[in-house]
Order: sequence, then structure tokens, then C-alpha cells
Amino acid sequence: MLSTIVFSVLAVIALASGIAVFRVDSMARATYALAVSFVAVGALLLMFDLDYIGVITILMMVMEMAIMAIYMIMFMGMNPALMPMSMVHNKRWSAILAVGTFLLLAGGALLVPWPARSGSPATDLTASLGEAIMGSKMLVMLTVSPILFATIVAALVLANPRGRYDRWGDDLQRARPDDPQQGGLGK
Amino acid sequence: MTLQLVLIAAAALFCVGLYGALSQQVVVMVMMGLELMLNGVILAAAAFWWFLAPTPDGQVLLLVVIAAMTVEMAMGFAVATLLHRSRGSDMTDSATDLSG
Amino acid sequence: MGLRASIALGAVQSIHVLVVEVPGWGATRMRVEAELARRGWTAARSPADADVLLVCGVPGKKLESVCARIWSQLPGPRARVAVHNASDVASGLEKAAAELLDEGRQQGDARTRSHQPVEASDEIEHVGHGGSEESAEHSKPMDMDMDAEMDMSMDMDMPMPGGIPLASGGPDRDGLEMDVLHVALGPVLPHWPAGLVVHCALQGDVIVSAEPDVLPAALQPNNDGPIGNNSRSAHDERRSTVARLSDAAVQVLALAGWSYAAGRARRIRDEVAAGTALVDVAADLDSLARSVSRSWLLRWALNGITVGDAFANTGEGAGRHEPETVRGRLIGWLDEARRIARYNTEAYESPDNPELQRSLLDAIPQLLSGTDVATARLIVASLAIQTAQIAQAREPRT
Amino acid sequence: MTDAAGTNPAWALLAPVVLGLLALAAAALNGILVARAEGRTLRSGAAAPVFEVARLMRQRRRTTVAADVLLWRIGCSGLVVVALLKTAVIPVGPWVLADIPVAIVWFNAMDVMVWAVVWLIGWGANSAYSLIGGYRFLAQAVSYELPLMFALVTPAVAAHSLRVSDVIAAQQELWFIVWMPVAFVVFCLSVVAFSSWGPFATAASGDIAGGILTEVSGVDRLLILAGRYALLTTGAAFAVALFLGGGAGPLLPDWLWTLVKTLLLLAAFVVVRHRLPEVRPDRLAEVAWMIVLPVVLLQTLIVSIVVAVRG
Repeated sequence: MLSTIVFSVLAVIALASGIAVFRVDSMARATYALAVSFVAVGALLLMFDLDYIGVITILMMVMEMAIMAIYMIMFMGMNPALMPMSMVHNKRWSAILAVGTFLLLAGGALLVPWPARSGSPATDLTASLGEAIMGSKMLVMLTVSPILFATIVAALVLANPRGRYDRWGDDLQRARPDDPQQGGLGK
Repeated sequence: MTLQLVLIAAAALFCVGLYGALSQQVVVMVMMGLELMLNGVILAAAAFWWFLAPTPDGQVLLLVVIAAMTVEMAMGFAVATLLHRSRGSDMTDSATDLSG
Repeated sequence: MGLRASIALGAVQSIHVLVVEVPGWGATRMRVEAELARRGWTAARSPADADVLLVCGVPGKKLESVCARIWSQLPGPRARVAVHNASDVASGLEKAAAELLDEGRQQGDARTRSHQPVEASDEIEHVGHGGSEESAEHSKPMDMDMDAEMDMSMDMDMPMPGGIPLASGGPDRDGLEMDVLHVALGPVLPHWPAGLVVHCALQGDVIVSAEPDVLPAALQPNNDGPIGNNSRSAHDERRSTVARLSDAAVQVLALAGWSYAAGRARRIRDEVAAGTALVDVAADLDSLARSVSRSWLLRWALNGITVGDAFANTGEGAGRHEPETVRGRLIGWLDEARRIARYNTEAYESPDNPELQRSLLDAIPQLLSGTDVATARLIVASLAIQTAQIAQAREPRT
Repeated sequence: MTDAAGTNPAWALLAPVVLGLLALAAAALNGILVARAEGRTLRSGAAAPVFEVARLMRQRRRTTVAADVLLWRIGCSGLVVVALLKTAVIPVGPWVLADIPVAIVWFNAMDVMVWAVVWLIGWGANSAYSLIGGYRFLAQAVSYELPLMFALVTPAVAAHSLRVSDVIAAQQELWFIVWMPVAFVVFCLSVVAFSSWGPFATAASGDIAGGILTEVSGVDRLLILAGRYALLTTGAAFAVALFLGGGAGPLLPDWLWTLVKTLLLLAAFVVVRHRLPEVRPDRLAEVAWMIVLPVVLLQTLIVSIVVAVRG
């Protein structure tokens, strides 16, 4: 019973702040609302004994949202003043589609005869996760890591306008790179 | 707390995100919609894992979803920066010509 | 004694004082800083941090209106003191402490003052605000800058939350279209030349353009500070040069975030000002100069920050090919100070040189554009502009 | 989720008090160092934090035009809350609030919270200087966070556990500082950095009129300043648990040893502030990513190999 109450409270927080993301008037508030939503879901994961995944979700998402806030301000230029903003297109169809999807998913959740629970969780879930990653599911992680690496490289290439010829000169002979902001190493 | 309850909550999160992703004009806001959808997916995946088959392998799926979120985010920021640089705009509508 | 009273008594043991220096009252400001350190009080960094607003000197009309605005930004309990020469400093501070302790007076002040939210500290001088709630503030005569007026007319049709127009965009140095924010650096900032205002257009914390201005004093300081005093002996000259050089070093060291070294430089300055023999501070100066020039962290932090060719045409910088660095200037000051303190030499750079100061001021826009605020602050501090002479030189025109 | 062993209800009340006292001690030491530098009596310096608290209690709070007051106030109180949440997983002798199996990740998640909180303080005031302070902190944060993560992981690898009590138990024979000094140093520097303290205090430095502190007054300011000291304290206490053997030591009971070690480390952090110039985030980034991160990774690798070889 207690777990249902805790679950409901956290779920309502997650949902309400999720809705707030698209309702509030300031970019900072939208970003932080999303962060709250993630923290609530992270706490929900703790209820399923998923300690590691839950805390990692909180960690990653708060970090991401702090960075996101900067991008928001950088690209959208709102002052903290609660600037009314409506930047939506085809609002009506989006709403209809979203509600339709919800009905479909919720109906599925209620109507599908879910099988009974098979197996039981390990005593130390974090350790078992580690063993899974380094054992039977190693291939998954081996695939994920080059993808992450490729993402870093691709994102840098997309976002960085200056190549090494811009920095080191046409013949790459400059003693120090010509950067708008000098770094700590001069590399 | 039952599987159905958690799934409904997850579906609601997913659909709020879907609405945002479809309706918002600004790239960063669209990304926030996508994040919210993935948030729902994480919750649903955790519920399936817990109520149906709490084996160690299931947790790996959650890690993969989180990794997918970071990839989505990193690429989203990079594309937003690129769009902003090349067009001085970050509206999705103004990037429709990218669809060729 | 009630709880309230004992809290108040504790509170006045460590009062934070926001010091506003009017151009020409540098010596008074140094005296105030020395007195604060002696009492264990603190120099406030911003109006929100301050209990006492202390104005050194007689501000001109513009600077006076800035002071009024800052006074409205003090959170309270608050006290305001004007000090016109160094001998008034101690009594002025005593008066401020007594005023802060006066419950009745503070409560009266809290009742009568406006309870509108205050402007942020970067909005010291202007403008840009057109909201209804501020019309009262603006009813007093204030001059508007041209660019801000333009901003206002452009944004008139836009909604302006809190009366602040939205920032407009402009290309930045990385080729991204970024919002431009108009911020006035100064005239009241810690470690900033007296009365100097640099109207900046900022993108993030990068300065796109800078327009300097000096807010003058209402009258000439008399017998106080480096100028306006012609009857000084050579010994006094040496003494005041050492004080001036170590004060300049204080500013740069403090901006580099090295509070320990800045404190040492300040103590040397205060000792010289208080009358300690120059020979006695020479050893301190030597060891300070040594630790400053040896600090690899400082070398690393200041690496590549130059004052361009601002000094290229002066005696000081003539014949150089490399632009002078901020670190080089800092070490140069300390070396010169210890040379003057130890040997009986004349001051190399004469402080009374309005043309030089004027040219330094004119160099600011070019030096600051494209730098971030931290670098800009270091550059301005390393120029060590004597704003009093500029204000003086321009006096006839205004 | 929580392991009830070792949880003592009295400790739940006592822990915040101990945290507060340690933070106050750090502030007093800072006051003493300032007083010594300015040639005043050391006693006046030691009392400085008490006077400062009185002053800030008496001062009024203020808001600025068009401030985002809700977010601002959340930010101002956030640092103290984060520090308390960190305290929850730090064992002091036999007592700990929550000896959770992922305590190290929890600590890490909480110092990421600091990112969000500090940026909020900078953002809420609607002031350019504050916002620059917030930006500076995030710029610094992306530099210190990854080295910090690997510095946290290293003792966990050696102890085969993310639980703090296991890490302490694994140091029975040899303190981790002895064979993972790089991780220890990086961890300490990161603690100083996430507390925006000393050389890493550019977010609140004087050149931008106090940065994130520019517009805050009264109780808000008190909470932020207290939060900084509290973060510094929790960081020191966590370093004691991870690298300095927790409560291990001769003669004294282990809770006392923990406190003594924490105080010593905390004192070292406070002294650092008075010795070094500030490290600008734009300069730090390149060094952190190109030198510090590889070095910490190497440290983690060496520890992993040692652990693997020993079995």
C-alpha cells in the first residue's frame, strides 16, 4: 500500500513536471521542469530496486539539463523575465496524435494479459548488472561504446567551425594556434 | 503498485513527450520532447523488467536506452549549433529544405 | 540584552562597506581600505553585499545619480557616509556603525523606502528600462545613451517583461548569432578605476564592443591624492609613487584571484601611506616581487594577456617589439617600487600625464573587443588609468 | 533500497549538527587566516563567521527587477540541501544514515546537482554578472567532472564495491591514498572546484562583482556561503572514507579518527585558498581534458590491473 502511494506521488510529479516543460513561460523553467521529471523517474527506478540505474539516471539527466539550459539561453535568448512564449506549430494535430497514442498504449497496458513473473531479482543487482555487462551481454556494450565514440567525433565535427588549418595556418607552421580564446596548453 | 499502473504512467509521460516533439518549433524544445518520450520508455522498461522477468540481462536494456539518450542529446546539440551557425535560426520549419 | 540587540551587536563587528571612489580621491580610498582591514570589516563587492555605502570625495552630477541608484540597491539595514579627506575616514566609519545599530532609524528607513524590486547591479547607469513601475525612478533627469535609446525604439512593439527589452541578436566571434546584452562595466566595481564606465555590448561573457567614459568629480580634491598637490618634496614624491605602484599591483593581483598576494601588496601600500620608512618596506616588496614572478600558476593564468600597443608610443614602452603583457606590467610595477624604495631614484613614469591617460582611455575599445570579461578586467587594471587627470583635462568642455 | 544496518535514528539528528559544526570550524579557520594576513588578533578572526552570520540574519533579502524568484530561491537553498544529501552516505565511525550499495554513485549524482543549483543562483537574479558566474561554474564543471568520476571509480574498483563501508573495509591493510595518489589529488581538487572555493572560485570572484553572489543578500547569501563550506566539509569527509582509511587509526575510537582526519583535510582545503591565484575555467578546460583525464584513467587502469592480478 505504501509503495502505491509513493509511486503515485512520484508518478504525478514526473508527469506534472513533464507537462510543465511545454507550458511554462521561461526556458530555464522548462529545462528544470524536465530535470525534475527525470529525477522523479530516477526515484521510481529506485523503487524497483534498480539502485544503480536509478541514480545514474538522476546523475546524467541533471547534468544534461544544466548543459541544456545553456543551449536554451544561447539559442533562444530569453531573459529570466517570464516572457510569454508560444512557439508551436500544428498544435491541434499534435495533441490529437498524442492523446490517441496514449489511449492505444494505456488500452494495451490494461488489456494485454501479462504473463506471471518468472525468476527473481538477484540479491545484489548492481553486481549482477556488472556481471551481465562483462559476461553474457558484453557484445551489447562493445557495440554501444564505438557508437558513443563516433557520436563524440561526429558532434564535434558538426559543431566546430574551425579546422586545424584555421588554427595553425595554411602550412600548419604557427607556433601557437590562432584561437579566439586561448586555452591552457596552447595546443 | 501493479504493472498496469506503471505502464499507464509511462504511457502518459511518453505521450506528453510526443506532443512536445511534434508541436514545438525550436530544435532544443523538440529534443526535450524526445527526452521525455525516452523517459517514459525507461520507466516502462523498468516496469517490464521488475514485474515480468527480473533477470540481470534486463538491466542492460535500460543502460542502452540511457546511452541512446546521450547520443540523441549530443547530436541534437551539435545539429542545433550547426543550424544556428548556418542560418541564424533554430526553428525546425526553417530546416525543412534539408529533407530535400 | 535581547536577542535582536545582540544579533545587531554581532552584525556591526564585521560590516561590509561598498566604497565608491570619486576620481581624484584615490588616497582617501586607500585609507578607507586600510581602516577596514584594521577593524576586520570587509570591502563589499556589490550593493547586495553591503551594509554601508561610503563615497570618497565629491561626485559630479552623473556619478551622484549612480550613487543614488546604488543606495537604493543596498538591502538594509544600511548607512551612507561621505568622506572628503583621509582624516575623516575613522570618524565616518564610526558614524556608519552607530547608524546601523540605531534600530529606530533603520526601521524608519525600511518603512519609507520603496519596496519595488531593485535593478541588478549591472544596470548601474541606464536606461533600457521602460516599464511603468520604474517611471518614478526615471522622473529624475537622467541622460540616455544613444544606443539604448535605439534599442528601446526597436523593441517598443515587443512585450517587455519587467520593462526590460529583449536582447537583440548579432553575429559573435565563433560565427554564431548570439544575443547582445548591453552592460555597463563600472563605475562601481571592485578593483576598478574610479569613475570609469565602459559601456559594453556582451555576448555571453565576451565583449563585442566597448565604449569608455569617465564620470568626473564635482570639484578638485584638495591636497589629497596624487594630483592637486604641487608643494611636495622629492621624498613625498617617492613615497606616493611607491603607494601608487603597489596599489596598482593590488588591483591586478586581486583580479587574478590571488587574495593572499593582493593582501600583502595592500599592506605594503598602507604602511607606506601611514608613514613607515621606505627602506623598511623594501624587504617586503622584494619578497612579494619574488613570489609573484615565481608563481607558475599566475604565469599560466595570465599567459598571453597583453595590453597591445597601448604603451608603444610612451617612454615606457618605446622600442619594444612584443606587446607588453599584463604580467609584465605587474612585475614591472613591483620592480620599480622596490627600486624606488631601496635606492634614492626618481620615479620613472610621471603620474601627471593627462595625454597618456587620455590615450589609454582611447585604447580601451580596441583592447577589450573580443575578450571575455575576466580578461577585460585584467587589461583595464593593468592600464592603471588615472581617471582623475582625464576628468580634469575635460573639465573645461563640460 | 537501504540497508538498515548501522542506521541510528539519533545520528539522523546529529549528522546535520556535526556537518554544521565542521563547516563553522572551516569558516573560523578561514577567518583566522584572513585576520593573520591583515595583522589582527587571531581571536577576532575566529569569531568572524559568527559575526557574519549575525550580519546576514539581520540583513534583508532583496529581489531584482524581473528576477525568476522561484528558481532563484530554490538555487540559494540548494547547496545546503545537496550537502545534507551527501552527508547521508558518509559513515562516521559506526554511524551512517544510509549505507546504500551505490553510495559512491550517489555522491557523484549529488555533486552534479551542484551544477544545476549554482547555475540557478546565477540565472535567477536577472543580472549579467550573476549569469556570467553561472556560466563560469558550468564551464569549470565540465572540466572537473570526468576526472572526478574516474577518481571516484578507482577506490570502488579496488574494493569491488560501490558501498562506502566496503571501501573502508578494503583499506584495512593499506590506505588507498598510498597506491592511488593521483586519484586522491584529483578528488581533492574536484571537491575544491565543486564548492567553488579558492583557486576554483571564479564563479564568485571579485572581477564580476561577486558573480553568483552579486545580487543575493541576507538569508539567501547566508545559505549559499554555508552551503559552500558544507560542500567542502562533505568532500573532505568523503575523501577520508575513500582514501584515508575511514576511521582507522591507533588509540582513538574510529568515529573520532574520522572527524580528526576530516578536519585536517578540511583545513588543507581552506589553506589552499590563501595560497593560490584563481584558475580561469577557459584555461582549465584544455589541461583537464588533455592532461588530468588521461592521467586519472591511467591510475584507474593500474589499479584495475593490480586488482585483476591479485584476483
